[in-house]
Formats: sequence, C-alpha cells, structure tokens
Amino acid sequence: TDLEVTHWWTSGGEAAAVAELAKAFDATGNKWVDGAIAGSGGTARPIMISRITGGDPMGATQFNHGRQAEELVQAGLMRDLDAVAEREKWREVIKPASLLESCTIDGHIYCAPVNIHSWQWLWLSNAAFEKAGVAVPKNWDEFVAAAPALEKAGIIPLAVGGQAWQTSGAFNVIMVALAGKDNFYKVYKDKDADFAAGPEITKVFKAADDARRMSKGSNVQDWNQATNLVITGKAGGQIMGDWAQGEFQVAGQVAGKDYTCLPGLGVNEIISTDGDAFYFPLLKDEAKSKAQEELASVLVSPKTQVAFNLKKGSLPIRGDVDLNAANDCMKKGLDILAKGNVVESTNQLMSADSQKQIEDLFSEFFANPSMTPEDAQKRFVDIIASAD
Amino acid sequence: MTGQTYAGRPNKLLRNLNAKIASIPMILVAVVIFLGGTIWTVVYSFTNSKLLPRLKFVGIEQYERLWVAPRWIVSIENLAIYGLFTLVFSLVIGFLLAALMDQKIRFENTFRTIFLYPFALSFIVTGLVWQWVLNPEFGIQSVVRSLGWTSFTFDPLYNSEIVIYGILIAGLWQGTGLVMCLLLAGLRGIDEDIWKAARVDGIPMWRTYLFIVIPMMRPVFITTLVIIASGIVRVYDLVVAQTSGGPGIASEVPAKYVYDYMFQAQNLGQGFAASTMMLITVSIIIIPWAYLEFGGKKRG
Amino acid sequence: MSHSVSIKDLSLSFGAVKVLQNLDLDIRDGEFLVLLGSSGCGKSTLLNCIAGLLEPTDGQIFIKDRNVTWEEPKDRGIGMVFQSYALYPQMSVEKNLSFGLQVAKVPKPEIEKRVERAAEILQIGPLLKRKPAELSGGQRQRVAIGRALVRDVDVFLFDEPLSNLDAKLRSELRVEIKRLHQSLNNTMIYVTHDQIEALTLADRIAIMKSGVIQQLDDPMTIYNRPRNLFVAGFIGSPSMNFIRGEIAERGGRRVFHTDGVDFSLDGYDANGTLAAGRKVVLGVRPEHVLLDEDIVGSDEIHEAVVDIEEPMGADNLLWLKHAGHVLGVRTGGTRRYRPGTKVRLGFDMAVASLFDAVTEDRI
Amino acid sequence: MSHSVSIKDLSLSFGAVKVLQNLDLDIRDGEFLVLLGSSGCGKSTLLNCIAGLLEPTDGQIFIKDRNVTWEEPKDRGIGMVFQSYALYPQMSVEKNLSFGLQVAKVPKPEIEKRVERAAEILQIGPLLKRKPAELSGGQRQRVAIGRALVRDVDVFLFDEPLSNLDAKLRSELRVEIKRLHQSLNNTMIYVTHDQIEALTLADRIAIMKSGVIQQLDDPMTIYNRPRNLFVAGFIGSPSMNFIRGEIAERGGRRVFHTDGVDFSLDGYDANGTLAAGRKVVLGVRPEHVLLDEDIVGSDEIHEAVVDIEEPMGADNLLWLKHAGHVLGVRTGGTRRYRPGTKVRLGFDMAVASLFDAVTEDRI
Amino acid sequence: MANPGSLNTTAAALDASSGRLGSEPRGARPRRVLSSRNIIIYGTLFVAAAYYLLPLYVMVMTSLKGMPEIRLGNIFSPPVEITFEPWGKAWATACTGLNCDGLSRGFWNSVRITVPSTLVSILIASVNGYALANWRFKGADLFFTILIIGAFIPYQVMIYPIVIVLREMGIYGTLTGLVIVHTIFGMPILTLLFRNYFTSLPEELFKAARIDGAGFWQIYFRIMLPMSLPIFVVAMILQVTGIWNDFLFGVVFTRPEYYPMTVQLNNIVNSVQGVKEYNVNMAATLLTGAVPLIVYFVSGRLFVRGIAAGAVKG
Ligand SMILES: Nc1ncnc2c1ncn2[C@@H]1O[C@H](COP(=O)(O)OP(=O)(O)OP(=O)(O)O)[C@@H](O)[C@H]1O
Ligand SMILES: Nc1ncnc2c1ncn2[C@@H]1O[C@H](COP(=O)(O)OP(=O)(O)OP(=O)(O)O)[C@@H](O)[C@H]1O
Ligand SMILES: [Mg+2]
Ligand SMILES: [Mg+2]
Repeated sequence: TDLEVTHWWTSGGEAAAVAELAKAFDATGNKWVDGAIAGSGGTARPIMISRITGGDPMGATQFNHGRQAEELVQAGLMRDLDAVAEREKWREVIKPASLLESCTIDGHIYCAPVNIHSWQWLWLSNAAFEKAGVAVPKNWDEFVAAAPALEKAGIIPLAVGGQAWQTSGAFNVIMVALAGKDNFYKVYKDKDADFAAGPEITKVFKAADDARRMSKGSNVQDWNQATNLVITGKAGGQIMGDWAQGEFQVAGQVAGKDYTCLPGLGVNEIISTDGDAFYFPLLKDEAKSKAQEELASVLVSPKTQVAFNLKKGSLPIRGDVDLNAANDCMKKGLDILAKGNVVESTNQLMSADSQKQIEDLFSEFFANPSMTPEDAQKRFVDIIASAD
Repeated sequence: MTGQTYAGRPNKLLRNLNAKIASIPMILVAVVIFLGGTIWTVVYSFTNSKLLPRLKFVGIEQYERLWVAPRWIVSIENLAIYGLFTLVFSLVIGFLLAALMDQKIRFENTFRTIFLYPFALSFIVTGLVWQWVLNPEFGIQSVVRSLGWTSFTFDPLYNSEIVIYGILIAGLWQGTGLVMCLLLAGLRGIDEDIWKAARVDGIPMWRTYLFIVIPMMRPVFITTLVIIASGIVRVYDLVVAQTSGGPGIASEVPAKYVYDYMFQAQNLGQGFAASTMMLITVSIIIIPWAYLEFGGKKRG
Repeated sequence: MSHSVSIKDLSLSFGAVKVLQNLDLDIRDGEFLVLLGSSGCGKSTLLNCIAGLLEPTDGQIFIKDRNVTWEEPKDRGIGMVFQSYALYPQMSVEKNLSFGLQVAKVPKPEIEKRVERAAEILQIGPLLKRKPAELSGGQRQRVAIGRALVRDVDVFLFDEPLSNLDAKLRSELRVEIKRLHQSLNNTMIYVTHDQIEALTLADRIAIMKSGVIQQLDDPMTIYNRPRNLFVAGFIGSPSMNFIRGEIAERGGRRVFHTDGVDFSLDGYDANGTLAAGRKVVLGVRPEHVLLDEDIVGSDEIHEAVVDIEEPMGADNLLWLKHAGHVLGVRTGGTRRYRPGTKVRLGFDMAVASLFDAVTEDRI
Repeated sequence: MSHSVSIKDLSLSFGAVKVLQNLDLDIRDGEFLVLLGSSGCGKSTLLNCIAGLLEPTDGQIFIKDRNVTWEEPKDRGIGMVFQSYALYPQMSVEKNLSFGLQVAKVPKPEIEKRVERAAEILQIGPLLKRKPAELSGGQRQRVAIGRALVRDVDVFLFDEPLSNLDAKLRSELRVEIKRLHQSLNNTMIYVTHDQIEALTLADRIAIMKSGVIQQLDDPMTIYNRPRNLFVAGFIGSPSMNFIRGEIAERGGRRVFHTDGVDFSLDGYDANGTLAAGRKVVLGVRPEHVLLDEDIVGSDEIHEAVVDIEEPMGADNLLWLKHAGHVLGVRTGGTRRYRPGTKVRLGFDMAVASLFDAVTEDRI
Repeated sequence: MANPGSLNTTAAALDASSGRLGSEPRGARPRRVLSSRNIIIYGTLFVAAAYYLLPLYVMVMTSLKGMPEIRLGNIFSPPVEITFEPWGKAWATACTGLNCDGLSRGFWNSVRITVPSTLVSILIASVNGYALANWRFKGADLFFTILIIGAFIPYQVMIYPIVIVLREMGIYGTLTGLVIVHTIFGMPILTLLFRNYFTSLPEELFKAARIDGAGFWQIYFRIMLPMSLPIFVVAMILQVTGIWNDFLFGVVFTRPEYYPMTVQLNNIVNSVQGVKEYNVNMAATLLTGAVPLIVYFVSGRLFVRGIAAGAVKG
C-alpha cells in the first residue's frame, strides 16, 4: 500500500537517512511515498496541519518530540498506536522513557519516536586556541577564561548566529550545564517562577552574560555560518546541537584533532532528548491504516534505528542497538545516553508559545548589550509564571 | 400612447446584469473570503486558540499580551520607518527609472528586465546574497577596506540602530522594478499630443512630468501605491531571509510577529490578535480614502 | 524684406507615405498667412514641422532668419493651437491657460491679466474652474485657442481653431483674432477650411494639395485668378462650374466652344495667346453666371432650364441644365425660380478663367 | 403622424450644472432635424441622452413610440457620429468601419460591400489599412462618419460630422448625406454650426440656447420669421442688424423710430397690433439692407457712409455708419464701394423682424 | 615670407565652406551618441543597473564555485575553477527527501499550476475591473473597498479559513482548488490594477462601442482588451512571478503529485539542519527564476507606446 510520509529532512545527509526508512518500509511490501518539505516549524508545520485538518491527510508525518501535535490528537484526528506499542513492547525498549511519555496523551500512544538529537554541545576550534596560545578548554569556565586571549588574537570567542532559536538554545544549554538537571526541571517542568527568580538562575544569567560578551562580533545569521567561523578558526567555539558535526565532517575536519566537542559544556555531561517522531493521522482507508501500523513498527525496529541514525548523525531511541560505526563525538553521546544522563527537552516540557517568548527574550538579550542580566531574568520570570 | 407614458423604470436589479454577473467572483471573494475570513480572524483573536482554532474565549487577553510585548512595539516602529522610506524611495526611484525607460532608449527591453529580475528571484536566496553583500567580514565593507580605506564602516544588517535601513536597501532592490513597470505602463498611456503641447508651451521636461504627466497618471499611481503599501504591511520574507528579525529583535516586523506566533509558537490567538491590529490600522486609512475616491463622482 | 518664417525644400515622410514634398514657403514679418488645402494634404504636418514637433526628412526651417531646423520647440518662439486641442486633462481651464506663463516666470498679476483677457475674448470666464472633461467640444476648442493667445510669441500657428464653434462666436473670434494680429503684429499661420475665414483674415493664402503648395497669393487673386484647376475648384462655395471645350475663332473673335454652343471670350484677360483649337476648360463661378436681365452687352442667347432651386437665406442657389451641363448659379435670396422655368444665361468673362485641359494651368 | 424620436420633459444636470431643462421635442418619422445652438448649449448632451449614453435626471425618451428611457444604447437602433470621433485606436480604419456590423452578425460579403461603399463616399479608400493615429484630423472625422454610415438603423445622430473637412469635401458629403437620408428614409438628428448645412439639409431646424429649444421650424421660417431675438441673431452670417427704437405713428401709418429717424413699417407682417410707443428692436439682415438703386417704392431718404468694405468673393460686405449705428450690408461681389462713399439706405420691411425690447419675442 | 594673397584665399575658402548648405542644420536632427542628454540618461541607467546587477553577479559567481572555494568567503571574486556541477545538481540531482531529481521534478507541475492560475486570475480580475470601471452599479464600490483592504491581510492568516472553505466545497487538495486560491489572492491587486487602468481610457470609446451595438463581453474583448496590453503585461508579470514563486499555497492546498518546483527549491535551500550548499542554492534560485525572467523579456514588446493615440479629439 502506498503511504505518503511528510517530513522536513531534505539536506544530503538527512535524505540519505530517510532513504533507509523508506527502504525498510518498502521491504514490508508497502510503498513509501516521499513528501519532503524543508524548513521545520514555521514552514512545514502549517502545511501538515492544513493537510490534516483539510481532510486530505498524509499517511504519516514528522513532528518534533513534544507537544506539537497535542491538539490534533485532542481533535481526534490522529491514530493511536497502542496496539503496535503493546505488541512490540515499546515501553520497554524505548530509552529514555521520556520519549514515549511525550508521545502519550491521555494514556494512549500517538507517535513513534525515531531519533534523539541533543543540544548540549560546545564545539571548539583547536586551531583558534593554538593561535591564541592557550590550551583547548575542557569546560565552560576554562573557555570563559580563555576568551580574552582569543579576543586579543582577533578571534571571536563564541560564535552565535543571529536567529532567535540559537540564542535561547544556548541559554538552555548553559542552564542545564551550570544549574543542573533538577533546577532545570524546576524552571521548565514545574514552571516555578519563584525559583526562576532565585540565585541559582541568576548564576545562569551571569554565564549567559559572559556568553553574550564573548559572542560580540559574530556577524552571521545562519547557525552553519557560525559553525563555519569555528571551522575556519575565526571563532573559538559555538554552542550548538549535534547536527553541527555534519559541517565539520563536510569540511574534512576530524574530531579531536581539528575540533573538540564538549557535551554538557564539559561541566555536566547531560544531554537532552530532542528529536523527531512520526505521527499518524486517522485515515478512512483500511489498507492504509494497516500500513500505518506497519510503518510505525518499522520505524522503531532495531535494524532501521541503526541504519537511520548512522546516516542522520543522531542517536537511536533504543538502548539495545549497537552503533560501532559512530564517530567520536557521537560515541560520547551514546555513552551519556547509556548512563541515563538525559534531560527532557524544552520542546517536551513547554508549549511552543512559551518557548517562542523565551526565544524572543534571548534574541533581544544577546543583541542588546544594554539589557542587564537582572532585567532579562525579570522578564524570564514573567514568562515562566505565565508559561504552560 | 398611454401605455408608453407609464412604462416605468425597469427593475433595478436587472440593469447592468452582465456587469453584476461578472462581479460575482469579486463579490464572493470579498464577502466570503475577505470579510468572512476577517470576521473569523477577529473572533478567534478573542480565544486562546493554540495549534488549532478553538472557540475558548479569553476576552482581550491576547491583546493585552500583544501590547506589552516589546517585540510587537519594535515591530510597529520598524514598520513605520520602513514603510515611509519604502514608499517614498520606491515611488521616486521607480518613477525615475520608468521615465528614463520612456525616453525611446536603446536596449529598453534589456534594461527593463535587469531592473525587474530581482522581483523574479525567490527572496529566500537573494536575501542571503544581500546578507553576504552587507556583511562587514566579506561584503562591501571588506572590499572597500581592502582598497585602502580602512576606517570604512558599512554593516547595516549587524547594527541594531540602522538594521532596518539595511533591509530597506534590499527591499528597494527587489521592489522598484515592479514599480517601474507599473508606472511605465501608465506612461505609455499618455497621449503624445500632451507632450507636444507641453513642448510648445516651453515647459521643461521635469515640470511636464511633475505637473502634467503625473496628475494624469493618478489612477496608476493609486494602484502602485496600494501595491507598495500592501507589500510593506505584509513584509516578511525580506526580514526573515536577511536578519530573521535581528540583531536581537531590532528588525522585527508585524507580519513576522503574526506568522511566528501562529505557526512557530502555535498560538493562533496571539497571531490573530496581531493581524487584527494590523487590519484595523489599514482600514482606518483605507476606508476614508475609499469614501473620497468612490463617494462623490459617478461615471457613465 | 525680412522673413518671419521661411521654409526651404522641406520634405517629410511617414515611412512610405510622403506627406510634404520639397516645400518652399516664405512668410513675411507680421503677415497673416492662411493655409488652405483638402483634408489630409499635409497642413497639420507642416505646422508641426514649423513648431519643431516633427522632424523633417529633409529641408530647412528659418524663423526670424535664424535656422531653427534642429532647435527645440520652446526655443522657436511659437504658440500653437492643436487640431486635437491637446489640453492638459488634469488641470482646470485656468491652469491650462496659465501654466505656460508660470513656467516662463511671468509675474503673477500679469498672468492673471492675460488669462482674464483671453477668457473674456473666448467667453469662457464662467468655465475657468472646470476640467477639460467637463466642457463641450466648442468650449474645449476655445480653451485650446486661449492657451496660445495668452502667450507672447513671434509666430502663432493655428490649426483649424474655430472649426467647432457656432457661427456667431466664430465671427466674433475671427474679428478678435484679426484685432490681435493687428495689435501684436506677429506672424500668424492659420489653417482653416472655412473660406470666409480664409478670405477675411488672410494677407495671403497658400493653397496646398498633397504636400505641395499650389498657389500663394492674396485672397482676391486666388479667388479671381486661380493658378490652376485645383485652386479654382477648391476655392468658392458652391464651387466653380467647369465646362470642357475648346477655343475657336468666329469672325476674328475668340470664342469658347462646347457642345455646339459658343461663348464669346471678349473681356477675358488671358496670360498668353488663345490659339484656336486648344483644348481648354472654362471655369465660371456660380455668382458669375448671369441670368436674364443681369446679362449686359452680349448678343448671344443661351437658354437654360432651372433644375433645382436651393434657397439659402441670403442667396438662392440654382442648378441649371444647359447643353448637357449642369451649372450652379447663385442669385440673390429674394429672386425665386420654380424648377422648370426657362432662363437666359450668360457668363461674366472678365472674372472667368480658362485652363489648359492637359496641364490644368490657367491661361 | 408617428414620431420617430420623441422627448418629453427631459432634464439633465451634471452636479450643479443644469444642462438640459424640461426639453420637449418630437421628431417625425424620416425627418431630417438639424440642431443648432451656441457652443456649450447642450446639443451633444441631448444626442447622448437620445443614444442612451447619459442618463437623464428626469424625463422620458421614446424611439419609434417605444419608451427607451432605460434601455441600452444597443437596443435603441441608433447610429452616431461622435463630436470627438471616438475611433478605436487599435483597429485599422476598415475594422473601425466594420466593427458594428460584425457585432450585428451581418454576413461578411455584405460587410465588405458596405465598407467599400462608405469608403468610396468618404474618399478614404486608400486609408483602409491605417490606424487612426496615422490619419489627419479630417480623415479621422470621415472614419467617424463612416462608422455610422455603414449601419442600418432607424435613427442617425450626427454631432458636427463635417466640421473638420474642407469646403469641397464638405459640400460633396452634404449631398451624400442628403441622398442617403432620402434613400433610407430614416430619421436624422444632425448637429452643426454651419448654417449652409443647416439650411440645405434640414426638414426642420431646432435652435437651442442653454438647454432650451427656442424655435423648431422649417428653415425658411426660422430664417425669415425668427421667434425671438436670440434665434434672429443666431441665424445668418454676418448676423442680423439690430436697432433699438420704438413704434411711432406718423400720419396714420406705423413707423419705426430711432435716433431721430423714422423707417416706415409698411409691408411688415406683424403678429399683433403695433401699439405706438412700444419699445422694440428692429432686426434687418445684411442682405435686406437696400442700397441706392435697389430701393424701390420708398419715399424716405436715409444717408449712410461706408466705413469698411470686406470683399468676400461672391459677396461684398459693407459696414455702414448711419445715425449712430453700424450696419452690416451684403451686396453682390462685383459692386464695389470705397470707404467714405455716401450711399442711400433702405430696409426691406417685408422680411425684417420686430422684437419686443423686453420679452425679446417677435411681434 | 608669408604670402598675404594665399592667406586671403584660405580665408575665403573657409568662408565659402561655412556658408555652404552642408554645415547648416538641415533635415532631421542628427542623433549624437554623446549628447549630454544621452550621457545623463545612459549614465543613470548604467549606475542603476550596477546596483541591480551586483547581487546577480554574486549569485552567478557563487553558483560557479565549488564548496571549498565558497568557504574561503570572498563573495566577489570570480571562481578560480569554474564548475557547472551545482547547476546540474540543482536541476537534476539535488535530493529532496528521497527524490533525487532536483528542480526538474516540479517543473511541469509549476507550469501546470502557473498557466491556468495566471490566466484565470487575470481574466476574472480584468473582467471585474472592467465592470467596475465602465458598468458601475450600486454597491460595487463597497465590495471593492473590502477587496482592497483584503490586499493588506497577510495571507498566511487566511490559510485556515480557506482550508475550511475548500474542504466544505470538496476541492481541497485539487488543482482546481489551488487555482481558485491563487485567483482569490491575486484578485484585490489585479482588480484594482485593471479598474484604474480602464477608468483612464477615454470613455468615448466605450460609448462608441455601445452605440455600435456591442454588449458587455464584446466591448471587453474587442475594445478594452486590445487597448490594455501594457497593463495586461504588468498583471502577467505580477501573477506569473507570484504564482511561479509561490511555495506556501502550492503545498498547503494540493497533494504531493502537484507540488510545484518551489517545493524543491525550498527543500534545497531551506534545510534547517545539515549542510548548506550555497552554490547549489544559487544555481537553483537562478534556474527557478528563469521562467519569469523569460516572461519579462518576451512580454517587453507589448509595452507599446501611444495606445489610445488617434482615438479621440479634445
Ligand atoms: N461633466 C460635466 N460637468 C459639468 N458640466 C458639463 C459636463 N459636461 C458638459 N458640461 C457642460 O454642459 C454644457 C453642454 O455641453 P454639450 O457638450 O452638450 O455642449 P454642445 O452644445 O455640444 O456644445 P459644442 O457645440 O461646443 O459641442 C456645456 O456648457 C458644458 O460645459
Ligand atoms: N503616422 C502617420 N503615418 C502615415 N501617414 C500619416 C501619419 N500621420 C499623418 N499621415 C498622413 O499624412 C497626411 C497629412 O496629414 P495632416 O495631418 O498633415 O493633414 P491635414 O492637412 O492637417 O488634414 P486635415 O485637414 O484633415 O487635418 C495625411 O494624408 C495622413 O493620412
Ligand atoms: Mg490637420
Ligand atoms: Mg458638442
């Protein structure tokens, strides 16, 4: 049966990864009809939602982990995967368990997670530090300490692209790393405004202030342009998710030699479980409905997980697979994952609306030196207070 | 004879029947889509709709939130500056180019296509190119500095104070070609005799344009004005492709606020509230104008 | 004598259509020249060339003895009334009149004075605030005249300026234009189809045909001694009667012989000799056909029958049948002839014209 | 008798400008009606109303006894020549002519025939392939006429159709239009400023002033017995001489008294009684002013001095000074008077008109 | 020793030559290439053209470079090594998801969408503008005003209501639906464009056609349309560009088998994660823009001068 699958994996590596999914699905005797639309969030999501609400849904669609599809489910437009999950014991195999939790609404499972992307990485240019004459830092504090030397050498210490999501992303990474998982949860999961106003978080804002100072002069927009500053040694480092690694690879750089990756900023080796999941709209066609279940099962199967995540450069959602071919940094990630040092991502914890407000705040904070950390924290507290 | 004297006015509805039939699409679109859609939007702006429109009314909460959001305030300011300059410059430059094209020049077609091509290219990428060109590291600034003028500074996209003007540069680049085309079409409608009369009267070229030709082109100018203005109000791509609203929120615009909150933040209510505010502003300007334009005189 | 406008060897073609052909024309300073010619003969084109609005294919144009062939219209010192008016549609009548003056930086009170005066002459005072679209045809034409009148230039070019005005207004404006010309003493080139206008206004009349000037003379000469058949037939309404025939000799006197009848040529003022046997065309204007008691000093008796009578107020137009021709005759409006009446017919040879049948030139 | 076009109580205003005012007009089937009136009096507006191109503010219009007040122009069976031509600029002349026929689905050969015939009449055969922009003013006007001529309709509306044509062509076309009218026998409403046209073509003439019809009569009545001062002054060129004065009695006979001189009113055909002392205006056309030997049966002797002489070909126009008035006189073209000559003066009272000085109506 | 006589003769010769007809202005004014007017006109045009062409230059240069060279970051330098590979890739092999056939995949879909959408939207809007300009009826202006205000609504706001409308009409996801959507969103501007243009044509022509017996449609097709070529060109430029470059409606309102070329373009250009191939992006953009560009160039001849010349007097 033909099943149309929409997703926003379009770049070279991503497409290759999708091909693995398709191959596995086609092997079941069905056919994967590809509906790729680049540009997550703003671009792809309204399209998918329109298709679903317009009464002409696709067979399956990618969303980020988290609460993006909540309302579609509540509107009764999505298929629950309870049967497949039951049969294939998803609750046991899928690790970390939070992944499946965010697929669960009112006790039913509505999505099949496929990979884990983590945000908590600091990418460092070895060449830049060499030029500045300081050792490659091992953690955030060393990095901050090295900043003046870098600046003297005409190097931007920290590259931060202009897009809003990059700044708030970096802030959250700093929070997890410096304040720790529990405090992170207090703020984002419990939405504890009082706590957010407290000294723990003030510390985080101080660090963000450092980051802001260090990022001055990175006149780029796109994240990969910022990464490119690191690759070319014009910048010392960048806080960016594991997808940045692709850029280093394409540029022919080798982890450890040309660049260094510090998960959890080298302070607190915890990674978040961002990532993608597939949702399945309710279809009238019997055969297609069956194919949907088959697809769900294929997506989670160990073989597909290995093949897919190797190509994608992300981590698998189950602990029972073996990723020998993974590179250095990825292995670091796997280790952390294996240790269970994971934290739910903000996508899972907060509504997109609140996240957007936080994005706006940090976007402004990073660009506007006259905004004190105290002011920023005050506004942050307000957002947390009203967040959902 | 008696019958005819009393032959009354025929049914009003049936007069101009063809015109009315031909206007059905317009009426339908105006009523169902634009009026209906607007009412729909306004209604949902009083709800807390998130991903999907849902009728859970929350009063004017969305509006309260809107008017305390710093980003919205900045957006409005930016739109005012950007709008004013775009309007003035694209009309002036567009008309200047159109007037030049109308001088019976050689290669008119080539020049016209050159001025118009930016309009044809998707702004996702041309925005990136402008981002490069205006980038101080490898754009114009670096070229000029490498020529020896080392203190030269030109980084409009990375300076919060002037970023909106940087966007203006690219905006004009993209939009003036179309303005030129519109005005050129208008110029081509001017009767040659008018030019002759002006030449005999000894009226210099620029005054002929200013006082005779431009007034004659009033309808075209109105069209152009509406096109430019609606482009300004809806400006989005331009900002996204060049600065994503940055640095910080320095180059945010209202339309972007609307989209971001509708689709990224999944807060339809907030997006609708913002777009309702935009619509109210536009209506405040347009309705009196329409009244003046259509209210008085009748034709044919 | 100095020439105001002088045209040498002017030719103009629109693509394959040759409109003006090696045209020469000298207009004296302060002269009122009327251009007459059949529709489409190139009058407007000629004016446009003089004004500098059309570029001649060949030839030269001098204004005030200055070669202006390549000069801009504004540097030629001309004012023009366009056949198509060419009013500025977005300007009020007042603005239409005053705009050229404002541009020329004429002082405000002076502008007002001139506009007021023109409006008064043209009787458009109450219309000054209107736009051209709100005027009648004749009113528009008057605005077009006004736009030229307010200007202070050496040469005025008027292209059928009164054609859409009623007779009363037309004769009033005719007088005003004449007066204006006399007071300003500038040169006027005036295209018209109205013969009364032509004859009353002109110092000289130029008659054009297909881009060539056929005759340039004072009105009376044109009327009474047309240089060729075309000119003769063109001037005068109803037009001249033409009778084909030949010169014959009857007892030492030349006669005009046609269809078996002879008309004595006594009193005809010929350019050369009238060789017997020469094929000619006799041209007699309707008012020079004499009836009954008007005939004096002629012994020939020609009888004709009234075919149609057309009373035209002051005059009476008769169409007579005589020896196979139809002749138009103009008599006083009070003399009436029923169709069928027999009348005696004679020609006033002193003001008749003979044309060579081949060259069509007057002899 | 059936009416072809009948207008009842028609009013039209452009905003505050009242153009037509309670106008009534009945035109008989097959009649040739000429509309005359001063520039801007509402002639074109009236035609536009009849054609259905302007909506009257009030009143009704009947064509062929059918109330068409609210009908579409195309359903009224009319053809029209616009004063402004309104040619389709993107169509060749030929297309311009045939468009209406194509719309009416006339068969092709028939269209060709009619276009060819119209082109021949209008002498625009060689121009058929041109666009309007490539034509001279007169040629455009002919195309505009042609567009109406080819059509086969009940009512023709002609708005100054010949105003931009040369005299020769104009008289030819005048004849053609008359002929066309006679052969088709449809109704013509014809606006013109040319009095010759009006007088020769019209079955009846309607004289308009400021949107009101002043007189509707056959040409001779209009000319000789104008209903009021306006009509009298409007018709005739040069226009009628008006002398203010009063009726007086001299030995039982009525005389017209002005400035110390009397003119006998013998022979005047009054509408009512001529009460002595009534203030009146005497109107005498220039051709009814008699000079010297033309004066018959009058014992009064009035002397006048020739002021200006204007020879106009067939006629001679004299301006005489007499008892403080200036009088225009038309004499034959061959009689010449030097300025300063003294002449004897008389009026042909049988064709003169007397108007009440206050109401301005004829008495 | 100088010979005074010879001096004289040269002077005379000079005199004679300057007096000759040839040196006097005669005939048509010669066209001097370097007149100050031309210098100003073409100078301005060239300066303007440079401004407009600068980004194009960067795009073309970038599209001819390899990725390593682009990373060096000199955007103005011409490629050291010219490669057409990005062009080939953009057209034929760039992957969007599973489908690795570049832009070529959506090309015909774009054509299938653009042609009917452009035609239908222009037709409807021009007829509408014509009705508004020449056949005014009561209430028309009210609807028209609503329409104009509609031009200012960010159209993304209208997506959900339109989805609902199309769903209820049962044409959601079809090509017809998409054509309707394009017509709807083109309508405000186009109607205004045409209405205002038609009002500026001499009204007499419209009257003459009515007298000639032409009805609503005949006047439109035979009189108005041929006189409005420039504005039709402008409308075409607007619509072809807008529709050809449209991405959002193309995917929101259709199914994958109708996805236009811009979906591929977006996918090539707009990948969020993963590597950005700028040279391919540039090539893809230039390729996508080619069709509107050709339309601009070819339609140029329709920008005719003096469209209403000779139509009316006065
Ligand atoms: N749109 C308008 N607004 C105001 N007044 C107008 C308008 N159109 C015409 N008029 C006035 O209406 C009057 C009648 O115009 P109309 O065109 O009928 O005159 P006409 O008798 O045809 O004159 P002409 O002989 O000059 O053509 C004129 O005085 C004119 O100024
Ligand atoms: N653009 C053109 N292309 C070709 N022929 C043209 C063009 N313009 C004018 N003509 C022709 O040139 C001739 C002269 O035109 P012109 O306007 O000078 O005539 P005119 O003497 O003013 O006539 P009218 O009395 O009718 O106004 C006409 O026969 C006309 O058809
Ligand atoms: Mg002419
Ligand atoms: Mg008129």
